[in-house]
Amino acid sequence: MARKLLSGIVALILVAGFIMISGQAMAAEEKKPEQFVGILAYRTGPFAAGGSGFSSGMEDFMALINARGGINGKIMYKWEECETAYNTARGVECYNRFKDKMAYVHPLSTGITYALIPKGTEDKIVIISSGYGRADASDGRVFPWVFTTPTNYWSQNTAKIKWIAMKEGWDGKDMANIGKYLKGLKIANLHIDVPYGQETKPILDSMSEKFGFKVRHFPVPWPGIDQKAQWLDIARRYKADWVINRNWGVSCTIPLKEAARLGFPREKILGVWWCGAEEDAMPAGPAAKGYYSTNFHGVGRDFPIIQEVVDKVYGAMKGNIAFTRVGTVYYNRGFIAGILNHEAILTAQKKFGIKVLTGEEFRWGMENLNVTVERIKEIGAEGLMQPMHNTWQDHEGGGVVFYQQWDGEKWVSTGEVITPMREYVRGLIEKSAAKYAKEKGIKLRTGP
Amino acid sequence: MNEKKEPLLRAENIHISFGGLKALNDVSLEIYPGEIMAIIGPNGAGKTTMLNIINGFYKQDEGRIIFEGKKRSKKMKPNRIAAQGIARTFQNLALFRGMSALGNIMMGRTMKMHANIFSQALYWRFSQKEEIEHRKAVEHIIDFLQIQNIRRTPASTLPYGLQKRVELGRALAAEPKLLLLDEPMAGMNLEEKEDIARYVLDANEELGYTIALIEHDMGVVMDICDRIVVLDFGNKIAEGTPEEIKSNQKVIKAYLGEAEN
Amino acid sequence: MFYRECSNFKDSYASDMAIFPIPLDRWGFIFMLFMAFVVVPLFTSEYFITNIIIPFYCFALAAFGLNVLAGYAGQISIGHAAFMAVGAYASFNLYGRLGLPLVPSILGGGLISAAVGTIFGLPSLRIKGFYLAISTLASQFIIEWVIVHWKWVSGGVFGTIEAPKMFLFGFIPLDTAVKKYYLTLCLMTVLMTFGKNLVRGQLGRNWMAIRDVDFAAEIIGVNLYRDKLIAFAVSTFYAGVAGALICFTYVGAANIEEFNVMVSFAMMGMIIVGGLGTVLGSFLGAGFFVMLPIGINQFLGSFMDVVPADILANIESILFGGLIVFFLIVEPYGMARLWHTIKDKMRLWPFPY
Amino acid sequence: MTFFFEVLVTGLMVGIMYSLVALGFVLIFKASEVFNMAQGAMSLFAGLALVGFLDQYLQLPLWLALLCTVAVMTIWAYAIVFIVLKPLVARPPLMLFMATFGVAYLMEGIGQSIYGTQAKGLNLGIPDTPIVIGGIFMSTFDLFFTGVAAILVIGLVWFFQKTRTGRALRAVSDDHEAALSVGIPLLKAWTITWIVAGVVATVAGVAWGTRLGVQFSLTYIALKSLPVLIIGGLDSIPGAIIAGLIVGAGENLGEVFIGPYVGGGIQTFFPYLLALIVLYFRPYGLFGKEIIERV
Repeated sequence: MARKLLSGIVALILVAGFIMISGQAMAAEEKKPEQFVGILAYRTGPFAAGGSGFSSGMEDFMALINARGGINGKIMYKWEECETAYNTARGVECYNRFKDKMAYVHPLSTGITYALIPKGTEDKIVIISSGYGRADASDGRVFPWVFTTPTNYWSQNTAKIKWIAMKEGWDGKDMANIGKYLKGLKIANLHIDVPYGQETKPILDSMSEKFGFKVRHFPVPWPGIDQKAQWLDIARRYKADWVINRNWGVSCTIPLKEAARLGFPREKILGVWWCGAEEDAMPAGPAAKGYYSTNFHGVGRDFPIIQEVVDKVYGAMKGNIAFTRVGTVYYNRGFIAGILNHEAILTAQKKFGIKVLTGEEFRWGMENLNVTVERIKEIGAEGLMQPMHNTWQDHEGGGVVFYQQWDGEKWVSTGEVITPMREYVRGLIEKSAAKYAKEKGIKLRTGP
Repeated sequence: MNEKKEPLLRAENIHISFGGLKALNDVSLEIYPGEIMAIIGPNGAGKTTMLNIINGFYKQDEGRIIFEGKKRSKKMKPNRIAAQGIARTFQNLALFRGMSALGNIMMGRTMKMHANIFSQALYWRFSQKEEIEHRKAVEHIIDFLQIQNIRRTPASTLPYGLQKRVELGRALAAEPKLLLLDEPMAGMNLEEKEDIARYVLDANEELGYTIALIEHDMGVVMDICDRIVVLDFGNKIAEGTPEEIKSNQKVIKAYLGEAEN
Repeated sequence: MFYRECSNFKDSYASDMAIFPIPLDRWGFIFMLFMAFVVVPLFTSEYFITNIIIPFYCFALAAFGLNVLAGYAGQISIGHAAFMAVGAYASFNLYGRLGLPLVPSILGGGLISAAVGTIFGLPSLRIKGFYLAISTLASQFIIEWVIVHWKWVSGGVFGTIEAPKMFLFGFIPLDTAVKKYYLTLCLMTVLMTFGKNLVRGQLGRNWMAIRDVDFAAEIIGVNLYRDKLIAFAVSTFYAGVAGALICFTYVGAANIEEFNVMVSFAMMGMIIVGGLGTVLGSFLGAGFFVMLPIGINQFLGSFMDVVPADILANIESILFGGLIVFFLIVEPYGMARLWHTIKDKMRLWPFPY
Repeated sequence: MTFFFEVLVTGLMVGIMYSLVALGFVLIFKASEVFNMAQGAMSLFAGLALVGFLDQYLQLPLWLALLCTVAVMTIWAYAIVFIVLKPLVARPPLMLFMATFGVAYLMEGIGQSIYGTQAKGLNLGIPDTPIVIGGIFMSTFDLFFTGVAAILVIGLVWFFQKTRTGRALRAVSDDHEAALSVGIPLLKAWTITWIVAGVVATVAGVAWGTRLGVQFSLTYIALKSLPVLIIGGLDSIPGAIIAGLIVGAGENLGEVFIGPYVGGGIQTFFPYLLALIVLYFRPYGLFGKEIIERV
C-alpha cells in the first residue's frame, strides 16, 4: 500500500511539474526579433484532418519566410501551437495563453470564433476567420477586429447558386435572367445540425424567394455518421436536382456513399469548402468520383511558392507535416492564410517601419491589404490564391469562389472562378451586422 | 394470551404466489400490542414472505392487512407503511454500507425529520436543532446497544455480529409501533445470541416495543416469546404459547418429518 | 504528530457535527479560503486566474452536482453537460433579454436547469443502473436539439450566444479577470457550503441510503420517488449554475458544442477519479480534468521542435488516458480516498502503528 | 407505400450495423459486467490496423491483413485484462467503466500516433451500387454486411452454446464465484471474452470503416449503439440484434415521416425516446436479465 501511495504522490508531483515547467520552456537563443504567432490547432479528434492540415500549411509558410531570412530580412516568425481539440473552452484557454504575445489569430472553429470576437475586440487582437465564423463580421464598421478575408459563407452560397444556374445553362453574365434558369429547381441543403451548419439557411431561403428555386433543409444530427434517412428523402421523395453538402468532418464523406447507394449522381452534389478536401472524398472511394466542391484557393503543388517550400523547408527536413500532405486542400488553405498574414505584415511595415507589429498595427495592415494579380504572380501563387482588397469597412476583401471536382484520386480545379453577388450579400451583411450592433450597443465606426 | 385485546396488526387470509409456487396459502395471524411473537417454520415455509407482506415490500394476491384497526390499501408504498410505524431488520443484512454506523442508525429517524431542503442547505436554526435533537435520541440507542466505540466506523467494515446490532439499532431508532426482526440471531455464537436476546427482551420490556420475529433457534424462541405461529409450506399449521407449540404433533411432524411417525 | 483527534474533546453534539471536527482540518480549510480569496487574485497572473482557476471552480461545482446524483444518490447520469447548457442559455436569457440582475440570473439559470433536470429524472423512478445511465443520454441529445432548433432559446444566432457585459447590482462592471474571479469564487463557496450541508444532513443520508440499498431505504421510510427527484433537481441546479458561470465568467460565449456528450463523459470521469460521494473528490477530479490537459499540452509544447506536432497531440490523449487508468488502479475509490489514506498515516506519525 | 418500405428496409439494414457494435458491448458486459466505453475505440484501432496492414508498404492480402488485425486486437485484449482489469477485479462496476474510458483515450492516442489522424479510405471491393428488389432500392454493400452480421451472430451463438470454452464463459457470466469454484480461471475467461469482443470490434470497424472511412469518427458508432443496448438488454445477444433492427427502423422512419414536422434532425434522440418507452414497460430491456432483489 505504501508503495502504491508513494507512486501516487510521485504522479501528483509530476502533474504539478508539468504545469510549472510550461510557459518558460522556450529558450531565448535567436538574435533577430520575432513576430510571435499563436496557432490554435486541433490535431486530434474527429476534425483532425482539417486542423492539422491548416496549421501545418501556415507553419510551413512561416518556415519558408524564416528560411529566406525573415520578414523583410529583419524579423523572424516565431510560432507556438496550442491544441484546442476543436473544443471552445480549450480554444479560449489557448487564446489567453498567447494573447499577450500575438497580434492576430486564426480561431479555426466557428465556436471559438464566436467566443473570441468580444475578447479580440477588447484585447486589440485581430481575429481572422477565413471562410468560417460569422459572415456578417465582414462589416468592419461593427466588427473592427474581425476579418473574414478572403471570403465568407454567404458569398460562397450566392456563388454556389450562380454556379448551379450556369450548370443549368445560364451564361454567367446577365443577373437579370438568372431566375429563368433557377426557377423550379429543387435544391436540398444537407447540413450538419450545429450552428455552423445552420448558418446558411437564411441566405438560401432569401435567395430562393428572390430567384424562384425551391430549397429544403435536411439537418443531419451531429456527428452525422448516419444519413440514410436524409438521403432516402432527398433522392426518393423530394427528388432534388442539386444537393449542397454543408457538413464537416466525417459527415462530408457519408453523403457521397449514400448518393452512390441510391444512384444519385455525384455530379449534382456541391460541397462547402470544408467538405472539399482529400480527407473528405478519399474515404468514399469510387463513390466520390465526380463530386464537386467549392474552395477559395487552388489545390495541388504546382505553384512556384509551394515548390520552394518543398525545396527549402522539406529539403532541410523542417517540414511540419507528412510530406504527402503538402499541396492538399487544408494544407494550401493554411498556406494561403500564412501568405495573407504575411502580406498584411508587409503592408503594415511599410507604414510603421520594419519591426514586430502590435495588433493595432497589424489591423492597419489588414485593412489596407491590397493583393493584386501582379503581386500574386510575384509571390509565386498564381492560381493558388485570389486577389484581395480590404478597406476599413469591407473586411472580406475578395469573395471569389473556386470550383473543383474529384476525379477519383485527387481534386481537379474546374477553372471556374465565380464572384458572388456582392451587393446582395453586402446588403444582408450590413443588415445582420446592424442588428448585432444594436443588440450589443456597439457604436458604428465612422472612419479608419 | 389476552385474546380480548384488539390486535395491533391482523393479517387475514393472505395468499401470495410467485410464478406457480404458492408461497403463502390462506394464512391469518394477529400481533397484539406489547407482545413478542415468533414466526417459525422450516426453510421455505414462507416466514420472510409474511414479513415482507406485513411491511408492504410484497403485495398479497388475496387477503387483507389491518393495522391499528384500519384496513391497509394495497397500493400503499412501503415508506408510507414505515411512517405508520412498522420497522424491520433483514435476514441477509441490508445495511447502508457506504455510511457509518451512526449514519445508519440516524437513517432510522428519517421519517421523523421534517426540515425542508432549504433549511438543510443553510443548516441553521430549525435544521440544526432538529439534527441535534435526533442525534441525542440516536445516542440513547447507541448506548442501549453498547456500540459507542464503532459510531464512526463505516458499516461495511464492521464484523457480522455488530452489523446485525447496528441494523437492530436502525430499526429501533424509528421508534416503531411494530418491530419485525428477520432472524436477528442467524449465524451468531451463543454469547452473541444471548446479547441480542437480551436487547430484544429489553426493547420489549423497557422500551415497550411490540415485536414479531423469525428465528430458527428454538431455545431462544421458547425462552423469550409470548406466542408462536408456525408455518409450513405456506400454510399456518399451529399457533399458541411456547408450551402449546412444544407439544403440537403437527409441528413436530413438520420439523422432524413423516418418518418419525 | 499534530494531526490528532485525541485531546480534542467535543462537549456538544453541535461541535461533533461540524464540517471539520478536527482543528487542523479547520485551519487547513481557512488557509485554503485565504489562498483563494487573497493569494490567488493578488499574486497570480491573469492567465492563471481565467484559464485555470475559474474553469476549475466552475467544473468543481458541476462535478459536485453530478456527485450528488451519482456519488450520493447512486443515479448515474452521463448526459449532465446538457444541463450546464440549459443553465448557460437560461441565465443568458434572464440577464441579457429579461434584464434580471446578474446573480439572480445565474441562480435562475440553475433553477430552470433544475426544473428540466427533474423532468429528465422521472425515468429514474423505474430504471436502474447502467440502463438509467444510458437513458440519461436522452437528455443530452434532446436538449442539444432543442437549443439548436428553437430559435427563441438562443436568440436566433444559430444556438450561439455571447455573454453580455456584466454589471453587479446594475452598476458595478465586472470587466476584469479578478472581478469575474471573485464572482465565481463567492458563488462557488456559498453553493458548495450549502451542498456540503445537504449531503451531511438527513437528505444526504437518505440519498446514500438509496444508493446503498434502495429497498431498505424505502422500508425505513425514505420516499424514493421524492428523494431521487430532489437529487436530480439539486444536481442539475449545480450543473446549471456551473454552465452559466462558464458562459459568463470563463468562455464569454456559449454554443452547444461546448456542452457536448464528451463533456458529460469528462464530468463522469471527474467524480470517479476524484472520488464518488465526497465533496473533496469533486474538487480533485475537476482539478485533474481541467488542469491536466492544459498542463500536458504546455509541457509537451516545449518538445515542439523535436517531436512532430501530430504525434504530440496524440501523446496528450495517451498520457491522459494512462493517468486515468493509473489513478484508478492505485486508488479505485478516487483521489479523495488517497487523501484520507495520507491523513490516516499522518494521524499515526511518527509511529507506524 | 413503396417509399415507406424502402425506408423500413434501409432502416433495418442500418440496424444490423448498430447491432454489430452493440454485440461487442454485450459480450463484455455478459462476461465481466464491465460496461466497455472503449468499444468504439477498439473498432477504430482495428480499422486503423487493418488499413495499416493493407497500405502500400506492407500490401498484405486481405485475409492475412484481417488475421494480423485480429492478432493485434488479441494483444490488446491481453493488455487490457492483465494491466487494467486484473488490479480492479471485484471493484464496483463504475470504476471499471471509468477505467475503460481511460483505455479508450489510450487506444485513440496510440492508434492515431502510429497511423496518423487523417481519414483513410478502406475499400474491400464490394460494389456500393443500388439494386432493385421488388421496387425497393437496396445496396449490395448493405446486403453483404447484413450477411456478415448474420454469420457472426450464428458463429457467436455456436461458440457460446456448443464449444467447451463458450460454455465456460457462460458459466462465468452467470456467477463469478461459482465459476471460480469449479475451476474456471476468471482472468482467462475475461481474456477470451475480450478477444472475441476484439473480433467483433474488427468486424464492426471494417463494416463502418468502409462506410465512413477509417478515422476518429469511428468511435462515435459506439454512441449510436447505446440505445440499442438498453432496448435489447445489456446482456442479451439476441436482444442486441432485435433492438438494432428496432432502432434502425425506428430512427429512419421517425426522421423521414416525423422529422419534417418538427424541424428534422431528430434521429439522434429518437432511439432514446424509443428506449425510454421500452424501459418503462421492461426496465431491463426486452431480453435483459432481470435483477431480482432478495430480502
